[in-house]
Amino acid sequence: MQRRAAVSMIPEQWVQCIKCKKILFRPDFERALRVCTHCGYHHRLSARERILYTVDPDSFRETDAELRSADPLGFPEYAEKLRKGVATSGEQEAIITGTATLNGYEIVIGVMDFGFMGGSMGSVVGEKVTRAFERAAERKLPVIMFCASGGARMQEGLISLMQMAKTTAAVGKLHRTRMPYIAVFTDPTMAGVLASFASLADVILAEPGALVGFAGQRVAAQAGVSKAPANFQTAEFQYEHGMIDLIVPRRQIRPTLAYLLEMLLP
Amino acid sequence: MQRRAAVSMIPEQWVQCIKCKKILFRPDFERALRVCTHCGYHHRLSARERILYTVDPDSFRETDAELRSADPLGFPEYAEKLRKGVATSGEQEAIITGTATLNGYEIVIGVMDFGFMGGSMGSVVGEKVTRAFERAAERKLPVIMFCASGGARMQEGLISLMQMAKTTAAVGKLHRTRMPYIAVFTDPTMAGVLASFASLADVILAEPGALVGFAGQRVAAQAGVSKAPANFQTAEFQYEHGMIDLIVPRRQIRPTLAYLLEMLLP
Amino acid sequence: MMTIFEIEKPINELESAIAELRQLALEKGLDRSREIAELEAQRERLLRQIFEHLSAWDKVLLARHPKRPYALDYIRLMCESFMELHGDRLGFDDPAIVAGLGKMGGYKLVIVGQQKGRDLKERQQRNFGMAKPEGYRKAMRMFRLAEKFRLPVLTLVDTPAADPGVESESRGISESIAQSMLTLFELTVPTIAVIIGEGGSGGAIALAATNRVLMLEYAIYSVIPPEGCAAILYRDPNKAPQAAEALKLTADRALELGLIDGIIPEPLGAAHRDPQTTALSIRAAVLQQLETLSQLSPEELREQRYQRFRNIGVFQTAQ
Amino acid sequence: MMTIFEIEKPINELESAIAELRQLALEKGLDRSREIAELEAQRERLLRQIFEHLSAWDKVLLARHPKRPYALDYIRLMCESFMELHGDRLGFDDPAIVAGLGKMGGYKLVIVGQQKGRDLKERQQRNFGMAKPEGYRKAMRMFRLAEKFRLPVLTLVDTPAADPGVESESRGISESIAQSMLTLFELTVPTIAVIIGEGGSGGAIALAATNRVLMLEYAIYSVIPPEGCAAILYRDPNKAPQAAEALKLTADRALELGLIDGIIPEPLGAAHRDPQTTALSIRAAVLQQLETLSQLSPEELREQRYQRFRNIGVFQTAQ
Ligand SMILES: [Zn+2]
Ligand SMILES: [Zn+2]
Repeated sequence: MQRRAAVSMIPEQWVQCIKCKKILFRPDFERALRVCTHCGYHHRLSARERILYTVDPDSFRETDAELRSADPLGFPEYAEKLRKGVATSGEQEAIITGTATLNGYEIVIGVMDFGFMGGSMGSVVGEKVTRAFERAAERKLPVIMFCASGGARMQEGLISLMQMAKTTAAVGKLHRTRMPYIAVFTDPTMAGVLASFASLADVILAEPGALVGFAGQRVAAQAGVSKAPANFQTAEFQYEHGMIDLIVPRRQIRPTLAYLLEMLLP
Repeated sequence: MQRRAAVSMIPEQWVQCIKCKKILFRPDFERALRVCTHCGYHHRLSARERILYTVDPDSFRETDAELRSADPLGFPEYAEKLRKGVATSGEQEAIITGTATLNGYEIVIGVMDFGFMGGSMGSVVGEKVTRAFERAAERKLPVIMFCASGGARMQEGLISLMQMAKTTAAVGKLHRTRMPYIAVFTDPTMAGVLASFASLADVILAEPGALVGFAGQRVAAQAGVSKAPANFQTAEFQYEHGMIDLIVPRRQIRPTLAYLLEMLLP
Repeated sequence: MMTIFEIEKPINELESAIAELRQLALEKGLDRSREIAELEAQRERLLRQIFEHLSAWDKVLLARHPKRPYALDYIRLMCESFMELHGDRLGFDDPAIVAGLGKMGGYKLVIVGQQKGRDLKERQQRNFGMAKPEGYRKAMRMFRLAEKFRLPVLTLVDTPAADPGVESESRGISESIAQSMLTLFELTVPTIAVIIGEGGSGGAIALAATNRVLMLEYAIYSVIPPEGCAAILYRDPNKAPQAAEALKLTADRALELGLIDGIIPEPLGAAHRDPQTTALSIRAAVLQQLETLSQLSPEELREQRYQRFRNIGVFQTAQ
Repeated sequence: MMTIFEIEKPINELESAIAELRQLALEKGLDRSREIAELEAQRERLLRQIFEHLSAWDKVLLARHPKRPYALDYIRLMCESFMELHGDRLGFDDPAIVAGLGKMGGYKLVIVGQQKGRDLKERQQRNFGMAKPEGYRKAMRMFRLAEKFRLPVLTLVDTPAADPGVESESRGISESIAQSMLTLFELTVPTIAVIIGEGGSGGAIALAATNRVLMLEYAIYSVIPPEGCAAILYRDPNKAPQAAEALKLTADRALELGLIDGIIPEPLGAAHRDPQTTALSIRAAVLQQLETLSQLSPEELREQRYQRFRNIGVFQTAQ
C-alpha cells in the first residue's frame, strides 16, 4: 500500500492526491494537514506528523523509545523487514508513545505508524501500548491512541497474537481508574489491533474514509464477501453499525479531543 | 382468550384439546400436567395447579395474600372486572407469591394467573413481585417466577406502568445478593411484564409454544407486522433470537429448575 | 375527534392577520400599531380562553403537535455546548435516540433524548421517535459512561411507544427496555427525566427510572395510547378523548397521583409558540433538581431512586 | 500438500485388515488370534513410527481432522452432567459457540466451547466453528454468570478463525473479541482454556485470556492460518507446510516459548482414535489446575491472569 502522496516525477513543490489524482500545491496540502484540498481525501500521516498536528507545541516527551524488536522465532525475512521498516519510516517501531499536553490537559498518547511494517503489532508495540496504559493508570492520566495498523505481526507468531490479550488487560487497568481513554481510528485500523485495545475506548473517533475492519481483504474475499456494501470496512460503515462515535475531519480532531477531555476528566 | 380446555358438551371425564381438537381422557390429560397427550400442546395452568406441579408437596406458604386492588383512577368497569377476575380464577389477584422448597431447596416463588384479568400487572401484582424479590434478597433465597401476563393493567393507568420500574428495581436488589433468579415464560408472557422483571432473570426457561412478545397482536398488526415469520412472538422465536435459554416441556420444568438451583446456589 | 389544527384555527387566523398588518405597515410606511396591538390583545385573550380549559385530549394533541420542539431543539437551546455520540457498540446506531455530552449551567451532563423527525424524511429516518432495542442499548452505553465519569444524566422523553416491529422483537425490545431501567437503577450519579412530549408506555419509562421525573405542562405520560385504550374499553378507537380522560395521562393528574416530581410550565399557547422560553424553563427546573440531588452521596442517590419507585402503587389490605 | 488421509492410509489399511480378520474368525469360528496380534503389533509400530516424527503441518492436519472430537464430545465424556444454555440476550444465539453449566469431579463449572459440525449440515449450521459477534457475546454472558455465581470457567477452543463475513463485521466482530478478552480479564474466578483443535487467531484468544492455557498435544495455536501466512510470505498458499514450521504453531513450540502452561498428551494415533481417553486426560489436567487456582483469592486470580499475559513479549532494549 502506498503510504502517502509522493510522486517523484513531479517537482518538489507539487504533490499528487492518491485518490483524485489532482496535482496539489504542496504548501496548501501541508497546511490542510495532508487532506486533499480538492476531494477531501485524508492521506496517511507518519506518527511524528500526527503528534505535531495533535498535541501542544513542544509538549511531547517520548517514552520507551529504546525498545527494539527481537526475532524470537527466527522467522523468514523478519530481520530484513525490520531494517526496511526503520529505513522507510525513520522510526524504530510501529508505534510512538509518550506524554504530552493537549489544550493544556496532560495526556498519555500513542500514535501508530503504518509506514513501519504496516503498523503491525508485535512484542514492542504490545509492550509500548501496555506501558502507556499502565503509566496512565498509575499517574491517573487519560490516554489517547491513534490507531493505524494492518493487525498482528505475523513474524512473531503466537507471541504477537498474545499482544492482543496483553494490551486488552492493560486497558482494563486504566478503566478501573475511571480515566478516559479515547481512540482515533485512522487509515487503516484492522484485525488484531481493532480486535483488542482499539475497540475498548470510552469514545471512538475515526477519520473520514479510513479502512476499519476485522478481516484482511484477502480473507474477506475468500469468505465470499461479495454481497458487501460499497462502503464495507470503512469508518463510515462502522459508524453506521454503531462501532464509532463520530467521524471527524482531520482539522477537527484536536478540538474534538480537547472537548472530550474537558467533559470526561473530573 | 380461552384459558384452558373445557368444553361443556362432553362428559366430565373427557376433555378437548384446544389446539388439535382431539378428545382426551381427562385422567390421562391431568397426569400429563395438562399437556395434550396427542399433539403436545401445553394448555394453560392456573397458578395453584402450577404450584402443585412445581414445588415439594405441602411446602408452599403463601405470602401477601391479603393485598387487594383498589381503583385509584375510578376507571370505567375496573371494579367489575376485578370481581369477575375473582369469580373466574378463584384467586384474589393475578399473582400468587410465597416460599416453598423445590427438591429441598428453599425458594421464593411467584406464579402469575392469566385467568385473573389476563395476568395483568397493576399495583398489587407489582407490590407482590417487589416484596417477593425483597424478601428473597433479605433472606438470601433464590427466586423462581412463572410469568403469564398480557402486560400492564391499563385500568390503573400510569400507576401500572410504574410497576415495571418498581419490579425492575427489586430484581436489581436481588442481583446484588448473588442469589439466582430463574424465570419461566408460560403462555402468554407479554408487554409490560416481559419488558420488566421477566426479562431480567439469570436463566430464562419457556414452555413450548408459549406466546412471548412485546407488542400485543393489535399493535403489531397496526405496525405492519406482515413480513413476520410463522413463529413470530412464540417461545421458539425468542429462543432463536437469543432471549431464552431453554424451551422445556412441562414435565421437565421441575427437574430443570432443580438442576439450575443446584448449579447456581453457593 | 377534533384535531389540534381545529383548536388552533382561530388563533392561527389572528396570527396571520397580525403578520399581514405588520407587513402592510412596513411596505406602505403606515402606522397600524393600534390595530396590531388590539389584535394581539385579542389573540392573547383567545389563547388564555382556550388554554384555560384544555381537555386531556387537547393535551394529547399538543403533546403530539407537529411543531412541538423535540429533544435536539431543547438541547440546542438550553446547553452551552453539546457533542452527540453514536452507537450501541453492538452493531447499530438508532436515530430515534440521540445521546451525548453537554454542558449546562456549570454542569457536565450525559444527555439522552428520544428524537422525532420534523419533516417526512426525517420522521421516517427517526422512526417517528420509536426506539428499537439498539436505541435503548445506546442509551445504556451512555448511562454506563455517565457512571464511570461521574456525570449526572438527563433524559428527554418523547415517544409514542417503543418500536413494535418484527426487527425490534427479534433483537429483544422487551429485554432492552427492562435492562435500560435496571441500568438506570444501578447508577450512583444524579438522574433526571423530563417528559417533553409523548411519554409512551414502556418506550418512555425505559428512560425515566430516574431520581426525578418532571413533565412539561402539556406533555402526556401513559401506560397505553388513548386510541388503544378506547379500542379495548369502548371497542371504538374514536373514543380516544374519553379514554384520555380515564387514563389520567396529563401532567397535573400525574402530579396529583404522586407519580412525577414537578411540572414545568409552558408559555401561553404551548411550547411550540415559544421554544426558547420553554427550553429555559426546562433548564431552570433541571438545574434546580441537580443542585438538590448533588447533595446526596452516590449510595443515597441509588437508594432515593429505589424508594421513589418502590413506594408507587395503590392497594388495600384485606383483614 | 499431503492430506491427513494419506498419512493415515497405511494405518487405516492395517485396521481394515484387522477388522476383516476378526469378522472372518467370528463367522467361520477359526482361531486367527496370532495373525491378529501380529497385525496389531504392526499397527502400533507403524503408529509410533509416524507419530514420532510429525511435522508442524502433520499436526495442523490432525488438529483439523474431520474425525477429531469436538467440544461437545469432550463435554459429554468428561462431565458428570451438563446443561447447555442459549442466547446472547441481544437478539442472537450462535451455534458456533456452546455454553452451559456442568459438573466435573466435584466442581461446578461454566463451560464455553467452540463447536464445529460433524456432517455437512451441522458444519454449515455451526459455521465451521467460526463464531460471530453473538457467539462471543453469549460467551461473555456466561462469563458474567460465572462471576456472579462464583463458578470457575472452562473454555474449549477450536476454531479456524472468527467469522470474517459481512454480517459479523456489521455487528462488530472485532469489538466482540476485544470485549470477550476484557471480560475474562475482569473475572475473579479461576479460568482455564484448553485448545482442543484449531486455535485460530483472534477467534481463539477471545476465549483464552485465562489463568491457565493448556493445549492438546496435536492442537495448534496460531496468529494466522499457515495458508494465509504462506500466501504472504511465499506468495504461494501451497507452501503452508513451510509456513506452519515458521509460525511455530504446535503445542511443544508454544510451551517452549512460554505461551502456554501445559500440554495434554493424546493417545497413540491422536485424539480421534480414542476420544474417551483424551477426554479423561483433559479432565485430569483441568481438575489439577482448578485445584491449584482454587488456592488463590479472587484478587490474586485477577492479578495472576494480568501478570501471565503482561509478561509475554520478546524484545531488546537499545542503549
Ligand atoms: Zn484528492
Ligand atoms: Zn392436542
